[in-house]
Formats: sequence, structure tokens, C-alpha cells
Amino acid sequence: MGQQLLNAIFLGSIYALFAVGYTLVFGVLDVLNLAHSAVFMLGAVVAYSIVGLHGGPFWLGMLAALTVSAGMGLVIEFVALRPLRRRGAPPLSALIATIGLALIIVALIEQSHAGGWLGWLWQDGANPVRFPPGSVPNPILHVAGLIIPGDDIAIGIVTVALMLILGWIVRATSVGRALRAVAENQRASRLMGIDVDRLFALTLVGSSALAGLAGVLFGLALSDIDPYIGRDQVELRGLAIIVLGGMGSVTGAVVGGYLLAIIEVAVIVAGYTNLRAGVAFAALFLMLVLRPQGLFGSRVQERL
Amino acid sequence: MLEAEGISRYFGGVKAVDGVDLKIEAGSITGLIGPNGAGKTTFVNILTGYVRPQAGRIRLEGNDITGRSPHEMASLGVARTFQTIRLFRDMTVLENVQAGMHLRRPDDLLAHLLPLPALRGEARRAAAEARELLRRVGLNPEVVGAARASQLSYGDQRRVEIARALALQPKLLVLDEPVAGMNPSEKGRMRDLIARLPDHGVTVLMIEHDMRLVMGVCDHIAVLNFGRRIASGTPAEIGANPEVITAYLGADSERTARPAGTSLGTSSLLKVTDLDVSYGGVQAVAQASFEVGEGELVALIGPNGAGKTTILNTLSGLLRPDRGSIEFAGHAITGAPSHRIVRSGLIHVPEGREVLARQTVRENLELGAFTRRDRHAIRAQVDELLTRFPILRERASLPAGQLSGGEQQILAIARGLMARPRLLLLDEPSLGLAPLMVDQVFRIIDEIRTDGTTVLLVEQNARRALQAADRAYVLESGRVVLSGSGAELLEDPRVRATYLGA
Amino acid sequence: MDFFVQLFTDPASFYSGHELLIAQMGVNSLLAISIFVTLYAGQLTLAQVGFMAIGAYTSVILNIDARLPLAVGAVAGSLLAAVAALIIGLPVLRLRGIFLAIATLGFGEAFRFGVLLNLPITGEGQGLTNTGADIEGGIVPVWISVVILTYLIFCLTRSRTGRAWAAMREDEAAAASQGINVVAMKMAAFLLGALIAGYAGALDAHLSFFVDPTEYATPRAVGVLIFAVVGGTGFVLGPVVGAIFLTALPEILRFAADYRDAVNGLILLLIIIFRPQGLVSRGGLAIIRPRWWPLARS
Amino acid sequence: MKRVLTGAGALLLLATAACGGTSSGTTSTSYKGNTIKLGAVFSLTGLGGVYGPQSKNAALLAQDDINAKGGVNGATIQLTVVDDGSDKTQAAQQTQTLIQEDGVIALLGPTLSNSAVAAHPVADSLKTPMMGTSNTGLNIVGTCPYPCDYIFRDSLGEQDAIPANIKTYADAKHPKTGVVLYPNDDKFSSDGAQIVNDTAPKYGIKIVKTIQFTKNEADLSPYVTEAVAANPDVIFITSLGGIPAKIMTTARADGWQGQFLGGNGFNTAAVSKQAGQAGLGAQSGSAWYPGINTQSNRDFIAHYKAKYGADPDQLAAQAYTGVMILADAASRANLTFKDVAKDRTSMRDAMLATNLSDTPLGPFKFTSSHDVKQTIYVVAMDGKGGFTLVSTVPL
Repeated sequence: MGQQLLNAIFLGSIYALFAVGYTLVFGVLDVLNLAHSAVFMLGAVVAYSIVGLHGGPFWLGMLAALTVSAGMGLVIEFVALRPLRRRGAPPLSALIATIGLALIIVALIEQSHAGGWLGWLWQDGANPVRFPPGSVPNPILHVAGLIIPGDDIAIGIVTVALMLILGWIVRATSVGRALRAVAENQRASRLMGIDVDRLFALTLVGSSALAGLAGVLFGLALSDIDPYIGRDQVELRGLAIIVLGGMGSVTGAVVGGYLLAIIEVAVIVAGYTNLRAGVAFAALFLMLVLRPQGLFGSRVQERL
Repeated sequence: MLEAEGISRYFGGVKAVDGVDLKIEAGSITGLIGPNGAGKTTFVNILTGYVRPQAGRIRLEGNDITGRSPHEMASLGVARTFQTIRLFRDMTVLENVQAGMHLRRPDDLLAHLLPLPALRGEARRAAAEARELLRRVGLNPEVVGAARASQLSYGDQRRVEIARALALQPKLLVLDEPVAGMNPSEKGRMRDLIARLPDHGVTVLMIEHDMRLVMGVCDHIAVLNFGRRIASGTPAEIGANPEVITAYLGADSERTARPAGTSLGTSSLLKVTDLDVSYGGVQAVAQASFEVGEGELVALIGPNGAGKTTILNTLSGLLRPDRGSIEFAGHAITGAPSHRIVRSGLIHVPEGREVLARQTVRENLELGAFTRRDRHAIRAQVDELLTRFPILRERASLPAGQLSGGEQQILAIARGLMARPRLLLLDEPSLGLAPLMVDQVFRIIDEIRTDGTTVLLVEQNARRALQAADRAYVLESGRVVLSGSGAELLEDPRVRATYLGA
Repeated sequence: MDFFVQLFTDPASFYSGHELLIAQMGVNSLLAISIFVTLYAGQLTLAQVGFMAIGAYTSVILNIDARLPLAVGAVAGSLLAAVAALIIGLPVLRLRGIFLAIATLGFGEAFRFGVLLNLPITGEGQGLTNTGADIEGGIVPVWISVVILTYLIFCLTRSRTGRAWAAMREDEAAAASQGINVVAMKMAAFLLGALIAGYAGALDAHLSFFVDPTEYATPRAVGVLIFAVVGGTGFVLGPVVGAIFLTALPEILRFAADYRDAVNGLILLLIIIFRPQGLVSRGGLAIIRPRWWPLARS
Repeated sequence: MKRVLTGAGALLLLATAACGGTSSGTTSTSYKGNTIKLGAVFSLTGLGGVYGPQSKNAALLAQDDINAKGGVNGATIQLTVVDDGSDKTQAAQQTQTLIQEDGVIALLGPTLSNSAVAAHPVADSLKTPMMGTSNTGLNIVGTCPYPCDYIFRDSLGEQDAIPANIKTYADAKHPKTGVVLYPNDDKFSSDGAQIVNDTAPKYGIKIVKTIQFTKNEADLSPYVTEAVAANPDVIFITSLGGIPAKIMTTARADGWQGQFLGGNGFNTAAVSKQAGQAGLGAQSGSAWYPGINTQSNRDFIAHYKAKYGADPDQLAAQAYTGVMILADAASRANLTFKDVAKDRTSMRDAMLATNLSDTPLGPFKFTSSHDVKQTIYVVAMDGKGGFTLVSTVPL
């Protein structure tokens, strides 16, 4: 039971890490960025190539992952989103543009083998790999009959820390204020001297960096890095989470992440392991039907 | 034919409509007037089923129709147009008009499946009728019929919207500001069109700011202010009613106008030359030229749709002008992005305040100083403003959304001051505020001016604006028609005319 | 490129060489038409694949357990799908835009994980063995249906109902003021979409000897939306063109070998960026529109 | 290095010459100057990407080896390998294109059983022999919902591999309790689970819990915790891709010390590598292991290492053998190289008569239902990405 609670917390951290960046972009740009999962994967892949392929230290891998994924944020903004904004295309087209981008990223990685032109980055095609054992110390603690792997604790701590930092940025810094201003009212933000386009780019950089970081931690804690960890394992759940929490709400994403994790684990503990996913999506469905603005979102009113 | 009794509707404590009665005689044209924020549109939305009343009854030819949904209202014979034109932009004009026949036309899937001439008749009839309706509203179907609605001029779009509404063959037609943003000649034609509607058996209820039109065509006028009906009667009665005049031109303030400061003495801070701005097919501003001197308070006045707000939005970079130049503090800022303009010290306090409802009063103020980096000075100024405006201090940590309209207006102005403006643009600061609040707002504006900040003020409440202003420009249909010192214009009968018609 | 060479020089052996592809094009066209109906009425729904699954399983179960012919299965399947649409329609149709999309997506996955994988009659994860499958024979009914439905929906969009849908899509408030019962009309579109999706599911299941839940997952649901958006949602031919083009794309791109998927994504990206309104629309339509064909009502 | 290669090449030549002899000896007509077109549909990306690449490498290696020693009766083999992205529909389409466009006379694949059930009917209806080299699920050959006259496989079915594995372990360690973990949204895995549930009781293992999950779960720990909580002697894992390794890692981290038993899903280097130490001892029934002491197996391993710098695994061996079987059949099929349809049928008839004494899988014969009947090698992961032999279960 206690063990399962730990599992839930750990799982929740993974979910939250992924969902926060996801929801940030939606909150500020009002676009669902489906390339987020690809960046998540790319982060893990980059870190692995430093640590696993080139024998570099883990911190370096982490650094590289952050840099690359942040860069991908710019790619998403300038290749997929900005051109469509300029054309005044509907958000739906933007969404599909990000899908196209995600397809490309995943396809390039899954086709990359030793000796290929991306061989220096990834050599295992579609195969799952793990960080070489011992690339980070991972003691397994035994507390009151509970088994707690070190990296689980690490993830928990990192997540909480990140959320606090992010919360502080959004609440206290001028960038954060600008973010919330733009999210709430672009016109007024412009009149207060906020360069909205620059802020959009910044948002994508930040959210993508978060995605990359999440990817690395995911690969570390679940010893599973492959081209599909983003697309297959976290993307849909991430969607469910940001809806539960309220689309665009950072707090919501965190709470939603842990909430969904707890719900899912509860279903498993109750013995209905076969219903876990079903329940997760039923929750998503019900939340939208009963409370479209989610737990922390705010309702939008259309006036004549 | 239509009777509304004690209609009330509150939005979060604000009385948008408060116990309004209205009786509309069959075959008449009734005008519903009142300053902005008086609750006219809300009232009309209630009559047409878009907003549920919290109290009151609506009877159409004796049957209670309170709380029916919009499409039911339409099927009962109540058609409407919208304040902001709501045509189906991507459909052709003919398709738009035919959409109005939805209720009357049988399903014609079969006719489309089997293209037999026999089955085509109905479609041809509908198209013919649509053309006829277009002619009736003064459009040539051969010319505009196949065009996309969004390609038409603003005035023509209004006509199409009316044609679409007429296609329902309504008993009652509700027009929400039918001539807003039209030029005089368009207005003239629209006036004739409306005047002729009763001959076709259509009763008309019309919200309108253009008094020439209202006074000209209405048999009966009801005046709303702050959600209550303050007067009703014939145009003559209304025109003479002092309460109405006050509601429009604003009450006298405790202080009379400042001495006639002759034309701009000091050096020019803002210089606008031959500005043309248009959007959505309408030319909102034409050939506008004016100047604001260092340290002056200049007012832009004029009736709704005269282009005042458009000018401010263009100055602050929210809109791009078609032609003309804007020079601020010696630099051309024509078409520059907002954030640059703000950094150069031109600050715009927009119509409707646009405070960030979800953030606290303090956060709103801090955001006002977004372009500044001097943290301590900012904190100091926030405190200074909070002491200067006690209303705000008490609510410093509340979300701005919870403030009343007037409090929000003060917050918006204070937020503008946080940016250390060289020129402050104020758009309708007294909009929808109670008289006491209006006084306070104008007192603040006066202080700002005496502190040496240059102000460009756009205001509905002409009298108050002119009393406060050194100089003023009067706009009508996007053109500057008059200018002079506040005092001169206060006395000028032509100003009164632009507002009250006659 | 020999894909096109053969298509035009030797259609006969092109057909025999691509029967499955052609069948898939047909099925995807049906799905695209189904989502088109809802998009045309201004609703972004992703429930198509869920309804498709209902149609597929119903027809297969009727076939193997009750030995009923495909025709019966298809009708029953699409009706059942419509019933499901009726049930979830009332609550979800209040939602707008992306929220509606996610809600319907949630329905699809909840249905797949919650129901399909846990009902003994569906064979759970092992799926069902569809002895009645007939690959070659399946193509003809599929494409006949595509042609008929395209024409039917084309006419429908131009009829009273279709005009009402177009009006709602552009402005619900204004549509209501024309006396259009927005709620009822939305429901009608949603139901019709479900009917078509269920029908497509039945025909699709008939093309393979096994049905299992993996085929009705989110990627396919999103894929259907992509067909429609890339094709253009103003005119029924759009989604059909989108479905045919995007289904054929992997085959067309065989020459790209290992980079097929990457190129596939690139093309998708470019189309969206340079033709956000889709391949088939005013202007865009001109590319493929014969003179006599009426213009899009986009 | 080079010498080793050529040496090995020579040996292989002898070897295949030998097996050519042992096959039902029709004196083979010369195919000089002709090309024998073969196709292979493998999953190089997607879920099956864990297995497909090895099959591809080995199949191409076999092609080279056979061509290197003069091909089949003088004809060179030309093998086209395509990726089905682990997708059912694509597998079927690729199969059809290979047959109709490229005119192959026989095919290998597809990698996943889930794809096979869609691809095989196509080959069968086009009367072209297709041989699964890694399809181990149910309804692949024998009892299929369609004729499947042209469908073969040289891969060991789960219904043989899993029971053999369970039996071996049960006889040695007499476990009492077991838990089954499998993703219920995957046909192959569900089939495997069913086999486990049918077999385990026969050997006195009580299945105390069956835990279903779905392929795309991020974190499997909650399931593993549930499994471990039941404290079983054995945990059965029947699933594909990265899942087994994930389960093993978590279970060991949770301190569970029992035995992992599984099916063909284990039998690839990638899985063993990903599981690492956690996988140590995880046991499965395999159709192959490196120590199989036949000439062609030694050569196969040597060549594979030389060409790809990695150890081959079961999938590689089965694909390599697959090409050998096709080549052998071709050599006896009196191909016309004009009438493709006829050649395909003769290929099938020749395949029925396959009788190879020396393949990497050992002696090879098809059963009457086109299935494989062979020695089963129960292997265990060695914690370093390889496998060690536990015992052999002869046919």
C-alpha cells in the first residue's frame, strides 16, 4: 500500500514534468503543441548519446539535452507556429503543423543507426536503451519496509523543486508577469510594452527545455529510452492531465499529474489493472463534460 | 404588439438592466437610446432570447414569450441585427440573405440529389426573393449578390444584415446601431430604408446613437441610463428633456471651463498628419490631422463611430494606418510595434479599461511599469499611487476583476502612469460610470495634467471633456470637423448638433 | 515516381498491384467524409475511430456468431454507432473547438481500453478472427459507397440542412437569430458522422481476417482529422482528396526508403504552412476542379 | 580476418553442398545467369523494431553467403527487404507490392505475428509462398481462418516454446505460485498469456494473479508492485519490445528474488541488453542458441560477427535459415524464370519437401501444417546482453 503510494507519487512526478511545459504553451499561445512529446524524446536521446555513446558525464548529457530541446522550441515557433500566425490561420492548422514536425523528429531518430549521418546522436534505431548502470549513483533505500530507489527520490525532488522555481518565475519575475498578462489579454499586454512575439518564442524555449529535462529524467528512472517514449507513453496522458488541471494552468498541470497518477494507481490497487487506461480517459471525458475549465482553469465567456 | 414589463438582468452585482418597461405599438418605429453602458444591448439581447432575464415578462401580441431561446424567438417573428455586424463572412451575399429563409423553406435535399428542373423551382424562387430583398435595402443583386459578405463595404454589410433579417418576414425587427460607422451619405440612405419598413408591415425597435437619425425616423423614443428607463416619449419631448441632455452631454462639473488657452503655444509633442485608417471594409478615419503640445490636455470628442478610438489604437500601434504620418517627440512612429511606442513614452489607457482581471491590483500596477528597470523607483511609485488612490490601496491584493467599473478605470489610469508617460492617451475614461465616479475620474485627469503630463483625452461626455481640455478636436465620421479651445467649443452650437442632431 | 508512371501507363496492373492500398484509400475516404460532416457543422470531433470500432465489431460479431451477411452487419454497425453518438452527443456538443476534440478523443480511448479490451464477446486483447473476410471482394462496395456518399453529402451540404450547418459554423449566434436550432443541427451532424464512421468500420473489418483494438487507437483518429484538414474542410471533395493523397503518400514515397516517414511529415508540414485552408478550397480547388464542377462553399 | 572469412566461406560451401544432397534429391537443372527474386517484410521501426533489424541483417548476410559461393544452381539471389513500421495495414500492402510490383517468388516475414495475420492472407491469395521467421503467435499456420496453403514458418510457436520453458523450470525448481503480466491491448501478448494460463497448472504452478496492462504505459511499477506483493515463485512476462526489460528492472529494484519466465519476446539481444543485471537468469524457450553445434551455425555466427560486429540472436538465426530454406527449395523447384505464377507454386511444393540436415537451427523439416518441429533450447539471459543455455528439449 505504502509502496503503491510511492509509485503514485513517482508516476505523478513524471506526468507533471511532461505536462507543465505542455500546458504552458497552450496557456500563452492558445495552441496545442503536439511536438512537445517529440522534444521530450529528443532530450532523452541527446543525453543518452553524451553519456551512453560518448562516455561523457551525466551532468553534461543533461546540459546538452536542455540546450538542444530549448533550441527545438525555437524551431517549433519559427518553422511551425509563427508562419501560420502571420497568415492568421486557425489554431487547428498550427496543431497539425506541430504533428508534422513531431513525425519528422521521430522518423529521423528511429531511422538512425551506427554509421548513419545521425549515428553520432543515436545508433539503436527503434530499440530501447538505458543509461549505462552507474552513470548516476542510484542507491536503493529501505525505509519502514518500503523500497525506494534513489532515482525515484531524485525525480520527486527535482519535480517539486522545478515546480517551485517555475511557480516563482511565473509569479514573481517580470517575465512571469508578462506571461500571465499575455495569457490573459494580448491587447492590454501590448499596451504595457510587452513584445508579444518575443514572449511566444521565449515560452516555447522554456516549455521545450522542460520537455527535454523531463525526457532525460524519464529515461533515467524508467531505464527506457527509445524513439517512442514521448509519442506512445506520455503524450495522451499529458493531454488528459492538462485538461484535468485546466488547460493553460501550470498549477493545474502539476496537481492534475499527481491526481491522475493517484487515480490510476488506485484502480490498480483495487484489482482492476485492466481498467487503468480506461479509467484515465473516462476521467478526462467526464472532466470536460462536467467542468470544461478543469480544476484550475478559468472559464471564457463569449459576448454578443 | 410587444410589451416588456420590469425586465431586470444583473451581471455579477452590476445592474445591466434594472426593471425596464417598454411598449411597442404595431407598425411603429421605436428608438431605444442612452449613453454607452446604459444597458440597451443587454435589453435587446433579452428581447431576442440571447440573455435570460432575471425578472420581468415579455409578451408578443399577448402571448408570454419570456425566456424563449433565440431560434424560437425568430420563429415567433422577432428578427434582429447585431451591434458588431454578424454576417456569415465567407458566404456570398445571396447565401446570407437566403439563410434568413431557413424557417420558411422546405428541405430541398431531393432537389439537389435529382437535378430535375421540376424540383429546382423552389430554389429559383428563393434566389429571386433574396434578390428582391437586396433591392429593397438598396443593393444591386447583380453587382453584390455573388460577392462574399466580407468583401462588402461596412455600410453595405449593414444593409445585407437587414435584408437577411427581413428574409424571416418578421413582425418585429430589432436593429442594434444600424448606422454605426457609416458616412453621412450612407446614413441618409439607411434612414430612408428604415423609415419605409413599416409600410411593409414590419415594426421596428432601434438602438442608435446618431440622434439625427433617431429624431428623424422614430415615432417613439425610450431613454435608458444605468440600466433604468429615465424617459420615454415623442422625439420632440425627448429632445427637450433636460435629464436626457445631461445623460448625453454630461452634467456640469463644480468647476467651469479653464480660460480659453489659445491654439497650441508650447512645442508640439505629437503631430498627426492626414491619417487614414480602415478595417473590416470601413474607413474609420479619413484625413485626420491634429497636434498635441507639450503639457497640454487635448480632447477628441464626437459621437459613437466617429473614429476616436480608432485614432488612439493607431497611435499606440494596435492598428496600422493606410496613409498619413504620426510624429511623436520628433520621431516618426507611424506603424511601429506597440512595445517600441510604449518605450518611447506614449501610453494608451484603452476603452473598457482592459485591466488584467485575474491579477491583483498591485500586480496590474507593477505590469504598468513593465518597460522600466528601476525596481526601487517602481516600488516607491506603486506605494505613492496606492496612497494617492485610497480605493486602490484597500483592494491592493484583490484580483482586479473584483473591482467596480469606476475602480477599474482608476486602476487603468494608475497603471498607465506607472509607465512614466510623456503622453497619456485616455479612451472614454468616464464610460458607464456613475456621476460621482465621473467627477472623481475627471479630478484625477486634472491632477495628471497639472503634474505636467501631456494628455490626449477621448470622451463621450463632451461637456466634461471640453471643460477639462485646453484645446479639442471634434470628429464626425472619421473626419475632424471642428477644433478650438475647450471654452470656445463649449459654447459652439455645432458641437451640440453633432450629438443631438436637430 | 514510378507510382504515377504505372498509374497512368498501366492502370490494370497498377490496380492489381495496389488493391490493398486502393481499399484503404476508400475506407479512409469514408472516414474523412464522416469527420467532414461534423467539421462542416463547425464541430471538431475525434470520435470517428470509436464509432468505426463499434461498426467493425458489430458486423464481425454478427458475421461469425450469427452468420449474417456484411450488408446486415454494416447497417447494424452504423446504427449502433449512431446510438453511441446519441448518448455522448448530448453532453459533449456543448463544448467548443479543441475541448470538444479532446473530449471525443477521451471517449474513443475510454471505449477502447474500457470496453473493447474487457468484453469477452470482443475477444478482448486477442481480437476476433473474421472468417468472412474477403479482401478483393471488399474493394468494390467500399468505392461504390465512397462515390455515393460523396455525392450525397455534397448535395446535403448545399441543401437546407447544409446551409444551416455552414451558417452555424461561421457564427452560432447569428445562425440562431435566423431561426436555426443550433443544438438540434449539431446533433444531426454528429449522428450522421457516426453513421458513416460505423459503416466505414464495418466495410474495413470485412477487409481483414482479424480485428483487434489496436487498430482503433488515437493515432488513427488524429490521422482522419489530418485527412480532412489537409484536403480542406469547406467542400466534401477536400477530405476525400486528402484521404486518398495521404494514404497513397507512403507508397508514392517508396523511393525515399528509410526517410519515408520523415519526408511524409515534411510534406504534411509544408502543405499546412503554405495552404492552411487545405488542398481543395476556393483557389486550391482550381488545381483539381474540372470546369463543370461547382465551386466550394468554404 | 579476411582469411577467416574466406575459410569460413569455403566451409559454408561444403555445408550447403551437403544439405543440398540430403534434400529430396531431384537433380537440379542449371539456372545460370538468372536472378531469383525474394522479398522480406520486416519491422525495422515501431514496436517490432526491437526484432526486425536482426532479421534483416541475417537475411541479407545469407543472401551474400549463398551468392558468394555461386548462388543457387548458378542463379544469384536478390532479396528485397522492406519496413512495415510494425503496422498491420502497411505489412499487408508491402507484401502485395513486393509480389505484384517486384515479382518476388517467395517472401519472408513479417516480423510481428499481429502483422502476419494481415500480410499472410495476401500472399496466400496471390499464391506466393511466405514464410514467417519470427511469427510465434497463434493462428499463423495450420489453423488459420483462410486456406494458408502457401504460408510457412521456421519460427518456434509460443505454444511449443512457452510450455517447454515452463516444464524445464518446473522439473528443476518445482515452483508453486506464479503471476502473469501482459499488455492486454496486444494480440501476440494476449495469446502468450493464454498459453501460460493453460500450461502452468499442468506443472503444478498456481497462477495466483493475472495482471493486465497496456502497451503504452509510462511506468509499470504499480503493476510490478502488485505482482511482487503476491510474492510468487515465478513471474511470467509475455510481451514485446521494451516491456519485459522494464518489468524486470522494476521487480528487482523492489527486491523480488524469484524467477522470470517468458516467451519469444525475450529472445533478442536488445531485450537482454536493456534488462542488464536485472534480467540475469530470466528464462525462455528459444529456437536457437549460439552453441548449436552445426557447421552452418558456426559459420553463420562468424560471418554475422564479422559483418555487423555484434552477436546474432534467435531472430537472426531464423531469418538466415529462412533464406537457406528458400534457396534450397529454389534449387529443387525447376524454376522457369518466365512463368512467375508457376515458379511460385513450384517453390511451395519444393518447400514442403524441405529436409535440411544442417542449418543454424539444426536439422530442419516442416510439419504437415507447414510449422517447425525442432529441438527447443531453454536459455537464460546472462545479464550482459547475451544468453546462456539452460537445457535442451529434443523434438
